[in-house]
Amino acid sequence: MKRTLAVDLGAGLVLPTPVLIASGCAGTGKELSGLVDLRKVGGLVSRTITLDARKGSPPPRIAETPSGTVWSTGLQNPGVHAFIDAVQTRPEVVAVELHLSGPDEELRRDVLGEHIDRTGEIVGAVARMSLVPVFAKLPMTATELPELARACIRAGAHGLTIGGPPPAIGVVAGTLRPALGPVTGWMSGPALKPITLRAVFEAARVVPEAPIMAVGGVRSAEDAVEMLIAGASAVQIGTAVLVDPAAPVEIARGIAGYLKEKGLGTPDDLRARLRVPVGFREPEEP
Amino acid sequence: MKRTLAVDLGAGLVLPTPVLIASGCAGTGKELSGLVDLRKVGGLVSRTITLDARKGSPPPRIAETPSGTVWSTGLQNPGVHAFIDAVQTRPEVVAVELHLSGPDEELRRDVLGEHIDRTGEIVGAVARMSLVPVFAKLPMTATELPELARACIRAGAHGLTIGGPPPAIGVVAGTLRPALGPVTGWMSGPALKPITLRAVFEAARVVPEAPIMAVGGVRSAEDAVEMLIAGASAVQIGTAVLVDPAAPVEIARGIAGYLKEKGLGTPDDLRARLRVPVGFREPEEP
Amino acid sequence: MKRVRAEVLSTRKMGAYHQLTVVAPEIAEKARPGQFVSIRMPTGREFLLRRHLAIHDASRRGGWAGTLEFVIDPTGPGTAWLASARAHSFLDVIGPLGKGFAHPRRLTNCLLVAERHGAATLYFLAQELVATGKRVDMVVGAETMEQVLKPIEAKRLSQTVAIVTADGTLGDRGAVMDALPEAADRSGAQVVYAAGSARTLEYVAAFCRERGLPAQMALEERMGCGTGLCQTCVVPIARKDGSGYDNLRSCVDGPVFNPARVLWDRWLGERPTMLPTPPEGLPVTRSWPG
Amino acid sequence: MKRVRAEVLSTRKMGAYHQLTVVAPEIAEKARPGQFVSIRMPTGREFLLRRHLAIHDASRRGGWAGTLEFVIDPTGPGTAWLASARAHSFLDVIGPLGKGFAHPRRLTNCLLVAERHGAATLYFLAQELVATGKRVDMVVGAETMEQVLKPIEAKRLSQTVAIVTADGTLGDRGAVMDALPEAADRSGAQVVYAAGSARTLEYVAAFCRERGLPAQMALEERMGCGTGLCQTCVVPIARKDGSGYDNLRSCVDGPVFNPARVLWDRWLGERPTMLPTPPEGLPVTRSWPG
Ligand SMILES: Cc1cc2nc3c(=O)[nH]c(=O)nc-3n(C[C@H](O)[C@H](O)[C@H](O)COP(=O)(O)OP(=O)(O)OC[C@H]3O[C@@H](n4cnc5c(N)ncnc54)[C@H](O)[C@@H]3O)c2cc1C
Ligand SMILES: Cc1cc2nc3c(=O)[nH]c(=O)nc-3n(C[C@H](O)[C@H](O)[C@H](O)COP(=O)(O)OP(=O)(O)OC[C@H]3O[C@@H](n4cnc5c(N)ncnc54)[C@H](O)[C@@H]3O)c2cc1C
Ligand SMILES: Cc1cc2nc3c(=O)[nH]c(=O)nc-3n(C[C@H](O)[C@H](O)[C@H](O)COP(=O)(O)O)c2cc1C
Ligand SMILES: Cc1cc2nc3c(=O)[nH]c(=O)nc-3n(C[C@H](O)[C@H](O)[C@H](O)COP(=O)(O)O)c2cc1C
Ligand code: FES
Ligand code: FES
Repeated sequence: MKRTLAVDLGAGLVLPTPVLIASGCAGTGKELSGLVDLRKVGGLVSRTITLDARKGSPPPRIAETPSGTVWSTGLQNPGVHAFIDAVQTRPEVVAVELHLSGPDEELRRDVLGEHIDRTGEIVGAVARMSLVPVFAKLPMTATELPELARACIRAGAHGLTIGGPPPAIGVVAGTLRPALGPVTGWMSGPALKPITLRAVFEAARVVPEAPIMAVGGVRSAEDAVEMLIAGASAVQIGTAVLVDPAAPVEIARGIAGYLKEKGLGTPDDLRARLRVPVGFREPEEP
Repeated sequence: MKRTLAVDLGAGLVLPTPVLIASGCAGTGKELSGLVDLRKVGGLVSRTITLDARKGSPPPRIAETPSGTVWSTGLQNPGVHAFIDAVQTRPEVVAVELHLSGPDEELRRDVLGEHIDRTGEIVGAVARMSLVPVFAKLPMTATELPELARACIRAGAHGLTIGGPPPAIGVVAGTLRPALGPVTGWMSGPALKPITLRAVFEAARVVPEAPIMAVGGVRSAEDAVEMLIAGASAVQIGTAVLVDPAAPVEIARGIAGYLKEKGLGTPDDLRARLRVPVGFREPEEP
Repeated sequence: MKRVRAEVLSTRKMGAYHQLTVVAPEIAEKARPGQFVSIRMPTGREFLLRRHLAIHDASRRGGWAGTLEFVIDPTGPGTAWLASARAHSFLDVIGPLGKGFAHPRRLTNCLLVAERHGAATLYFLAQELVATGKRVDMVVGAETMEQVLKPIEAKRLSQTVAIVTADGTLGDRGAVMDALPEAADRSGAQVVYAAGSARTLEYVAAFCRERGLPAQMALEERMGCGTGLCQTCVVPIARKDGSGYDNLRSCVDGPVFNPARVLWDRWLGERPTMLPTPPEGLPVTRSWPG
Repeated sequence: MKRVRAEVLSTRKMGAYHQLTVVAPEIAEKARPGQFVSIRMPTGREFLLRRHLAIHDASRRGGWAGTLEFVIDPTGPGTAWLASARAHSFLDVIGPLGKGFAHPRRLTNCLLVAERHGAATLYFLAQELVATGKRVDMVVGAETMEQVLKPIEAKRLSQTVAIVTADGTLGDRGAVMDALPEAADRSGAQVVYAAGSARTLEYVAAFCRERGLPAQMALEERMGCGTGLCQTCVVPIARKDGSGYDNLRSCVDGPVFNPARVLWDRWLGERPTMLPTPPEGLPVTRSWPG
């Protein structure tokens, strides 16, 4: 059997490994180069880029929580023009990820990607223009995740990133102050894993053809394998990279080990293989 | 200054301490009596009671996750008639908590309490009949939490329990099986705290008069104080009781210590005292 | 049931296991074979639920009076932490918990079937049985020699012992089931007590049913609390009146059950997947994982 | 910047602090005063982010060649864990990180203002300054005697030292600020270097501005990674051209900054609450918590 870590996400998008670095956790790409062999990373997702440059949130921007963090960078970024200048010299932009888990500033809604109409509209607009496959990053705790997932794919998204982290805050008992400068933020880190797994599982059941990138709480090869089994085609890791810059490479190596142990050929052999019991989702007799 | 741990939640509901045991984590009440002095506990919330007896989920029903658990008991309970027989002999039923964070079996929706129409309808129906104050337990990750909170209070709920835990699953990499018998479950434990805090904070801002019970991730007096500062009037603890049956009493004692240190009189002096910066929720100049 | 701050007397490696001895007179005094304790994990760790261990021995008299013994099979972070507990540190222990083994007075020939760390609870039972004048025979099984708990102790406690290991490093090569029929015959078993993996217990239960042997088995189900609060540890048990079953809390109503009343299929849920056939080469496990 | 598996040589208690010595020649070789390292926490714990420590000393020569020293102020679970690191265990250390102190060649009289563990980075700087022939004077402040880091070392490194403690247990009773004007006069300070709490640094910055003294300060902001990946460690720094400010990553562009360009109000955010006035008796903190 030929064994490979490469994953084919369709539309010509083949990644060397199924382990990418999540948005906002890879700096500009340069910072990592001394700490990890970037050729062995499945891909980097840039931080979210907005039309104009943004200064982002006032500090403090991060605090620890049990097995997680709350953070808010407030989308600090140099704006799309400066960003394009920077990436134009690098030919390897292979996909676009649309961050739909933040506020909808136009309609003044807390989380844009929890509203089907808006999500479909925006995904459609981008998908029509984009030369590369578009992934919609949906909030993992969206009430209507299945409908949102369907709407994104219908609107032209090639795949989904599941998902944007849940909103969260930190409070410092000693001083009665918020732990974060902007008060509200988002939660990330290992604590999220069971929530992410469930969102991936639900989304994969409604759009089984679409590639799903799982993000939220992946820190080990075992976590990554669990995400694949739940329905993901690839995983992104954020907090784990901040803690261990070599994590993406080590996780990929661990996945390879797991595949070997199980006698499987590629990460895709694991995809959506969760063995749910017969009768699952049918009501039990009383 | 008179110092007391008692909290007055209005409508005649005065609790000896602001620390209750959450639904599903106090057994029938009897099991705890050898392990903790129940007179020093703010209150017990019974497990959710349904009209007819339920057998609940197939095992396994619990698994560990980073600083949390996923679980599903599937609302195993003896039915409302057997329950009433049991509690009739005890006069201290002082409030009703409506569990709105589970599935809506009639309308076949994943989570009943994420839909404003249904939530208002059910809360209204119960509130009209109930002789004691009604608390609506809303899912902490509901998209439209502020609107739901308002709808519950308008419909007649006396207060809110914020909130029901997020749906979650566990996957066992080694066997490709779900960690829970019913596949899907809920997440609880310390990992939840930042999500709970945010939900409490948001809800308290829209219904500042209504008492809020915070539940999800409270394990220490510091956690409890944070919940009060974020906007809660009382806290409920679940997983922490499973781990340490004396936790409700020790947390109450810790709150007393904190109040003393800060020169405050009652837990209510902390309520919604989070010191947010001027200009919070107004956009920053670019 | 008491909650105590128990001092660790010692931990020592014993083959694949670790033996943990703690000072807990209030618990030792009441402990019966088949019962267990619930131990709190250290704070600040990612794992938080209490861990549950069968009582392997409880000394009520003599130099070790007031101590409890446990056998730890270090298979994960919680048991690994317990295995490395340092002498003179303290553990938060609740016990004794659950219902122990019942032993009908009139039956005298007892066959004890132990797999892996299941032997911990059965050796304690054997002592009690021997002390009350019963005949005890044993089948002790494991993967390897290191996993056979104290074989000399087993010999001391019983008339005959059949030891089986999967790799043949001690006793006969094979599994517990392979040795069972002969052991039952040889010992003239009138009652069977068993502890081990759920899968093995299911086989032993079938054997007992076939032979019409009464039996008692110590089950291990995932537990959220160990003290009856959370209803997560349930095992489906047939009602006596035949009217159906109840999901009973194994921490309160067990962990010892009559196997004839356990709905094994429902408990262990060997239900095939409804998703596409698993790819070839994937292991098929019979019991639910966790 | 290197990532190394560094062996712990020793930890020892030193007043309120712990001194940690590790073997990390690749980092020691390049380390400059003001720089810091990022240390990974053990796995399986609730706390997961790396911790950041200023480099207190780096031995490039002699018997201790290749070692790094840190001073740990054990204020939480991460620093407590580091303080108890055992000799011969290994730490995952990334460093040296950030920009160190700059020292203008022509200025010779340097006043170093250290509060609490801020002294760790400044004593390293003092060594370098003394070695390059500068005059060094110091103000060292803390709450109590135990929190004054190595007072003898301070005396050895500088012409004059003013020690102040809030409780008066060592030196004069008071805060760093109280001793600053006199120290500046006495030493003929031409440049000020400071490290300590944000609040104290803000005062020192105001003092320097008033006196027209150039200064360099080592700031501590919450860090998600320490290596430039996450943009969580930003400090608002005025642009040189006066056109506004940028939120610069203190792990890459700092932690040493020119205080004249730090937007202190924006950074420390002393903004009153918009909620009802806090109840009486509540402490008013000036700096953002976390
Ligand atoms: C009544 C009872 C008696 C037991 N007696 C013993 C004994 O004497 N010696 C011994 O070594 N082990 C015994 N076990 C099993 C022991 O509790 C588990 O091996 C242990 O909890 C695993 O924890 P872990 O962190 O090492 O492993 P992990 O697998 O990482 O544990 C993860 C979670 O699953 C639970 N879990 C894992 N395995 C089991 C299991 N077999 N049964 C129940 N819960 C499990 C854990 O408690 C924890 O909540 C007993 C279990 C029960 C219920
Ligand atoms: C560049 C730099 C150099 C430092 N040098 C030293 C030093 O030499 N000696 C020393 O004792 N401490 C130093 N600190 C502060 C030290 O990193 C924190 O005290 C430590 O991270 C606290 O971790 P904890 O788990 O003990 O406390 P907790 O308060 O529980 O930490 C919770 C979270 O807040 C962060 N945090 C808490 N306090 C600080 C702080 N003051 N600055 C930044 N992050 C903080 C932690 O890293 C962690 O993420 C330095 C910090 C920075 C940024
Ligand atoms: C410091 C930080 C900055 C982030 N910035 C972005 C961002 O700009 N856009 C985005 O879509 N997600 C952003 N994220 C979210 C991550 O991409 C990821 O969804 C989240 O951290 C959960 O994954 P993890 O548990 O592996 O960290 C950021 C996360 C962190 C911790
Ligand atoms: C085993 C278990 C059973 C529960 N059963 C119920 C229930 O019947 N009804 C309900 O509203 N919540 C139930 N909950 C949820 C808790 O009340 C609580 O909302 C949740 O556990 C989060 O709080 P915690 O982090 O303190 O555990 C249950 C939780 C656990 C762990
Ligand atoms: S483990 Fe909680 S009821 Fe049995
Ligand atoms: S701490 Fe991550 S960029 Fe500075």
